[in-house]
Amino acid sequence: MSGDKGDSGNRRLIAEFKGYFLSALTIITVWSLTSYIVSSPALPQPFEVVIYFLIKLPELSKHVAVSLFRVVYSIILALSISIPLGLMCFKDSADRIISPFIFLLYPIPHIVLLPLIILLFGIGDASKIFLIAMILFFQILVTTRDSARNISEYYILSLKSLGASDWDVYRHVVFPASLPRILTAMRISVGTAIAVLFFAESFATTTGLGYVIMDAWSRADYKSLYAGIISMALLGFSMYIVLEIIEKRLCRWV
Amino acid sequence: MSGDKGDSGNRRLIAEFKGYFLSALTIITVWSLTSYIVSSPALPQPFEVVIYFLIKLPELSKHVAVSLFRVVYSIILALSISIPLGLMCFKDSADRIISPFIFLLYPIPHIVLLPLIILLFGIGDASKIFLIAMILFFQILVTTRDSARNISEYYILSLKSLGASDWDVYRHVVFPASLPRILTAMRISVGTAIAVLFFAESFATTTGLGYVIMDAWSRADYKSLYAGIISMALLGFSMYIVLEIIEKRLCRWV
Amino acid sequence: TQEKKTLKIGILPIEDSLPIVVADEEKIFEKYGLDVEVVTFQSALERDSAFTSASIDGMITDPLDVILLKNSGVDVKIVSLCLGKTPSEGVFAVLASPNSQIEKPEDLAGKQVAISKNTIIEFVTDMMLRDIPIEKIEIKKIPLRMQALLDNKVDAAVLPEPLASFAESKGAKRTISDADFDKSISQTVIVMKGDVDTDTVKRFLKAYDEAVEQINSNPSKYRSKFIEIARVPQDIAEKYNMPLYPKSQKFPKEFYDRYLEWAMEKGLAKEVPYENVVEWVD
Amino acid sequence: MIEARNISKIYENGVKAIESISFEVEKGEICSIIGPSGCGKSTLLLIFSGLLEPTGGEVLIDGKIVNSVRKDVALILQDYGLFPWKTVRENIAIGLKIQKYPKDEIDNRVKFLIRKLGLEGFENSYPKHLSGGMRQRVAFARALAMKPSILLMDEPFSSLDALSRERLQNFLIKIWQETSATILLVTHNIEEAVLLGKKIVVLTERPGRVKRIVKNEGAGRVEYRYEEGFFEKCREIREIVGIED
Amino acid sequence: MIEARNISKIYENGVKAIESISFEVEKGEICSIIGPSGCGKSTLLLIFSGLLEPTGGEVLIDGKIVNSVRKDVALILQDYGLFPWKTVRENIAIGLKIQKYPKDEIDNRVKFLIRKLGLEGFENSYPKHLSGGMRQRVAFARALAMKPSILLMDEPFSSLDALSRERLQNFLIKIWQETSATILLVTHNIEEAVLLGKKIVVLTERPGRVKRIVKNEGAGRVEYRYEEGFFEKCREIREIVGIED
Ligand SMILES: Nc1ncnc2c1ncn2[C@@H]1O[C@H](COP(=O)(O)OP(=O)(O)OP(=O)(O)O)[C@@H](O)[C@H]1O
Ligand SMILES: Nc1ncnc2c1ncn2[C@@H]1O[C@H](COP(=O)(O)OP(=O)(O)OP(=O)(O)O)[C@@H](O)[C@H]1O
Ligand SMILES: O=C([O-])O
Ligand SMILES: [Mg+2]
Ligand SMILES: [Mg+2]
Repeated sequence: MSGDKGDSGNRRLIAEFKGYFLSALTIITVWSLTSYIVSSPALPQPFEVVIYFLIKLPELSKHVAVSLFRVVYSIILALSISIPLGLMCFKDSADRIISPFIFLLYPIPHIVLLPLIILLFGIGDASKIFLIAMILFFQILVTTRDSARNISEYYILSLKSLGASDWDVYRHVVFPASLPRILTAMRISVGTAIAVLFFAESFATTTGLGYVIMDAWSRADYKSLYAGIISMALLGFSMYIVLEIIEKRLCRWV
Repeated sequence: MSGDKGDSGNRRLIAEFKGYFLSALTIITVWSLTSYIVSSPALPQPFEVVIYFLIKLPELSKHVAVSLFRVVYSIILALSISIPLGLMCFKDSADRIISPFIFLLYPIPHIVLLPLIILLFGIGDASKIFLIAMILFFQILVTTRDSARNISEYYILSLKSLGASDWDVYRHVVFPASLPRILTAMRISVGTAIAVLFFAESFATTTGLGYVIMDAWSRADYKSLYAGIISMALLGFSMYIVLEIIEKRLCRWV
Repeated sequence: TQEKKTLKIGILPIEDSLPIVVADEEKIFEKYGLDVEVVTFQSALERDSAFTSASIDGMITDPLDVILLKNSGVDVKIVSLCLGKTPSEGVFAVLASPNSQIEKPEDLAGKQVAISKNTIIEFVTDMMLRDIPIEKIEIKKIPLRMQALLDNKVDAAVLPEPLASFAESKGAKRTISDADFDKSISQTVIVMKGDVDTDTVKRFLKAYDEAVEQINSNPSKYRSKFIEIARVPQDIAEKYNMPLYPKSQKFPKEFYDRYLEWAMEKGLAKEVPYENVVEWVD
Repeated sequence: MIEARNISKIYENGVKAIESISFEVEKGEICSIIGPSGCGKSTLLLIFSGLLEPTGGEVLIDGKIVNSVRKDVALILQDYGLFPWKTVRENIAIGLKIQKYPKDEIDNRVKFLIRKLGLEGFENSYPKHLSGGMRQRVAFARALAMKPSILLMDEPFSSLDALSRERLQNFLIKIWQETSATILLVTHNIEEAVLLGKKIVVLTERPGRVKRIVKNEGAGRVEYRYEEGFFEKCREIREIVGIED
Repeated sequence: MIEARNISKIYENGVKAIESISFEVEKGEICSIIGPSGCGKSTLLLIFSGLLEPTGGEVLIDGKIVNSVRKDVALILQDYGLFPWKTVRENIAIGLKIQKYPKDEIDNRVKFLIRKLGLEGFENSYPKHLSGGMRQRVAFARALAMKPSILLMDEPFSSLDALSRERLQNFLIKIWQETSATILLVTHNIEEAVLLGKKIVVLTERPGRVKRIVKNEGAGRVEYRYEEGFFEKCREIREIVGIED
């Protein structure tokens, strides 16, 4: 019964590492070749970018920290509202109220509501975080709701037979059963949050990776642009790794 | 055994319709009140917008058609590559190759690659569709992969015991078991596609709702802006309804 | 003696913004009893949104933008001309792509020219290429427009400085710029919300003028700031010329009317009388 | 006392599962229910538990109409009803946790049942790593942990080998003797029905109706399985359900 | 001929399920496997089917080492292994479809089995709308549809009432007599093991080892269940597994 996963675990880790190494290599090779072929300032050679990135690292890391704060804050905000709301949809009565709102409001391009958000929240960090959180909110809500709607009646019956209240059903069935899909939603939302950072960090700020990239772009400073993109990718990548660890912890039963 | 769902089906339809009606009413009321309170040109009264929308309907519908074409095309393109790729990840050997690429490439803000896309695809519809498709591609890939990784070993064993080839496993287990999550991904992607339309339709075109909204925004023509937003919401809403119908068809077993 | 007034001023990273940044950093605004917060935006869209929602009190923009804002009900007034009184202060140029055969404006006939419609860019283009029939290609984002130009995806593009010079350094061919004309075509203006009182505006412009004086009297001191503010690409930073900043002054009606006429012709705005928009406190 | 009054159930897809079933179970009695596969036994038990609404008739417990789950009733589902995301220990404890028993009490009961049902060493395993019989024992443990005064069991020992099955039958008898719970047992095993049920309700083919109710006074004692009366009763039931000996 | 040579299985989580199990099954023979819950019977069957790799030893079928699924082998999983997204008809037909049988042939076989197993009227139902026993019958039908020359069955009748169970046992005997398939049957029902298995392999507690292999020449005939030899054999097995009569 004692876990002797140590060895096979190690082997898996090495295989995974190899995978990342090889794919990073592939990406860099393809990049380098494309750059060589198109030979346009819009696509510098990877080594140039990496060197530039390393030189600018101290400065970039400050922007990374700011963006990280904004993204994490937004994700937490979005999660803390959308997950309960989405899970509630497991009940027909709640779904009949919530889901028309989703259907009507989700397909609006929320980025366009920026004037409105500025109107309501000003131009500080609040409106940046709200903008990102709002977009994530809908994405996570849609996923969580879909997953709550798909929960097998069977588990509900099983729990209810033990005298479970509605709250118990959420806690012991709806939430854990939805968890794998919620984690997928969070993975998606990392990508989206990073994409939305551009808008969010294109007004009233001179910090954050969104600003760095936009600024570099307008200055046609492509090395700096790609250094910013690499920073963003690394930021997203580390958030991904964190999610992976959380998933391994929470979904051992899968 | 004969289905006598007709009556209860009708009742459900009426309840659903009521839900949409009431939530639309709520949205309009909140909008109207907010508009009244903030009293800024950035948020006109809904009735003004609706009237404007109705007047401009013939003109808007042309843009709707163009955007619809671009979005649908992109979604189909993205689906047709990302779903097979994601489902393949059900196999450890494939996942070890594909998933590092996802991890490294997904968190890049793909919108920033626009200059690169233009370099490769020009400024016509091809690059617009490629941009949208690329972003959707990753979102759907992440979801499909997660869902393929979560398929119970039990069903695989069951099918393999019947002498199933790998292809059979994909067709009869991995795909149908992932279908609910793929449909969720498609719902999400409708929203994302519409969001990305802005970028896509902000270059080399004067058609499409993205252009309409961007143009209205840059002219500070808020009534026109909101009329564009309403058109987009309606576009997204109808795509949603279509997905809902597809889901009802394909996932009767849930 | 006077209570401190707070003002939020929105700027873009363009050369027009330098005096305001200098006034802020050299604490000139404080000297005039103003507590000014300078807010940087990356695009005119977001800046205008902030202005519309009263998140900022003033900004530097172009007169066409003011007409459009006023037309949609935003309470805005032009308190001073910024750059553009003389043609030499012009910042827009029509550039042909590196591979094209276009040399002079006449060659543009029937060619694709990337612009941003319904904005100052289109206005300037119309003014510069009055009788030359071109095919206008809409590319809103400036960096993208330049990219499309350099990648030969369009025949020509209209760009503002310093990107115009940058594009030129990368092989694009300058066919015409507004600096080539004998009358100034484009201007920028300083605008305030309608409810900013005249005393505050006066003090703001005084501070602005003092900053202008400092810059003009010692341009080398402010050069690096200028390069940073105007986002001058590194490759051309050394050679790029700093403008001679004019002091604040009333925005002339002759300029204004051209914008209004153009906007009305295009159906972008109804009559917005000069008197309702332009103010001069002196 | 549990009373079924004329209960019928037609499912949404039109399947008529049971039709006007009426019978009574005395307080502290064990009642076995047998009938052909698909005749509606599980449906009946769900209705008794208050989890499923009958389309006709009603169930009364101590004179009160059942229309929701009662705290004093525990149900063992035919497919065990374990949660894949909970370990053996958590699956057994979940009912107690829901009813907010103190932690100590929960730990004690769970530990006791894990030992009694031979699940030691698997406390932290997830259901997918258990054998069929082990899952069934976990489900049994979960219901017993609640110390219910009414126990509804849907083929609780069907996946167990003969020896384990006898042990658990004996264990159930002991518990019943100690607590005198009222027990409704759905089983397809005639010996089991006879060993345990003081009353044996035999149902017809679908739609299930009551075919016969057989009194079986000797039931509910461990020794019964070796007595002549037991074999005779088995033969009687076998005849009723239509198996020639 | 099927040959198990010293097979052992230790699961990834460290559970030792079975330990050096060796025995043989002749071509056309029915072999019953019984043993306590959790002793590794299902594990053993999975290894025989080629779906699970043993950590030690090997399985040979007709002299060839089994390391993947064979077309001539059908397996009935203990939990039925039905696909929730397929109807009864589709679930039964899936094996044939995979092996690319002509549509007519598939239709005929499926129709025949649906009738034989009493599933008429549920052709288009999804598994979640079936009773436990009905699901089990669907799984049985799916395996039989393949007309396999080797049939591995993991407690295929455990959820069936006595009457249905007897019917299906008889049906299985008939099929065996007609096709003389080799059958490995895991069951916890001693009577079933004796009725069907010409050879009865009794396993120990986990980790499962071979405790005894009992010859049972009378098996495989419908009439056997009424003969004295049957009852004696049952008693013998009961003694071996440790149940006093
Ligand atoms: N996938 C698995 N991973 C880890 N352990 C497992 C797995 N499957 C089974 N086991 C363990 O292996 C042992 C044998 O299980 P198996 O299912 O083979 O027993 P069995 O004889 O079929 O029992 P039953 O009669 O209860 O069905 C059990 O202790 C079980 O917990
Ligand atoms: N959720 C459901 N929806 C529709 N029909 C159902 C549902 N559950 C059961 N049925 C049908 O109701 C009938 C009775 O099912 P039930 O599960 O009560 O039978 P059972 O007596 O428990 O059978 P078994 O002994 O095989 O478990 C069956 O025909 C089944 O197909
Ligand atoms: O929603 C996105 O912009 O990705
Ligand atoms: Mg049942
Ligand atoms: Mg088993």
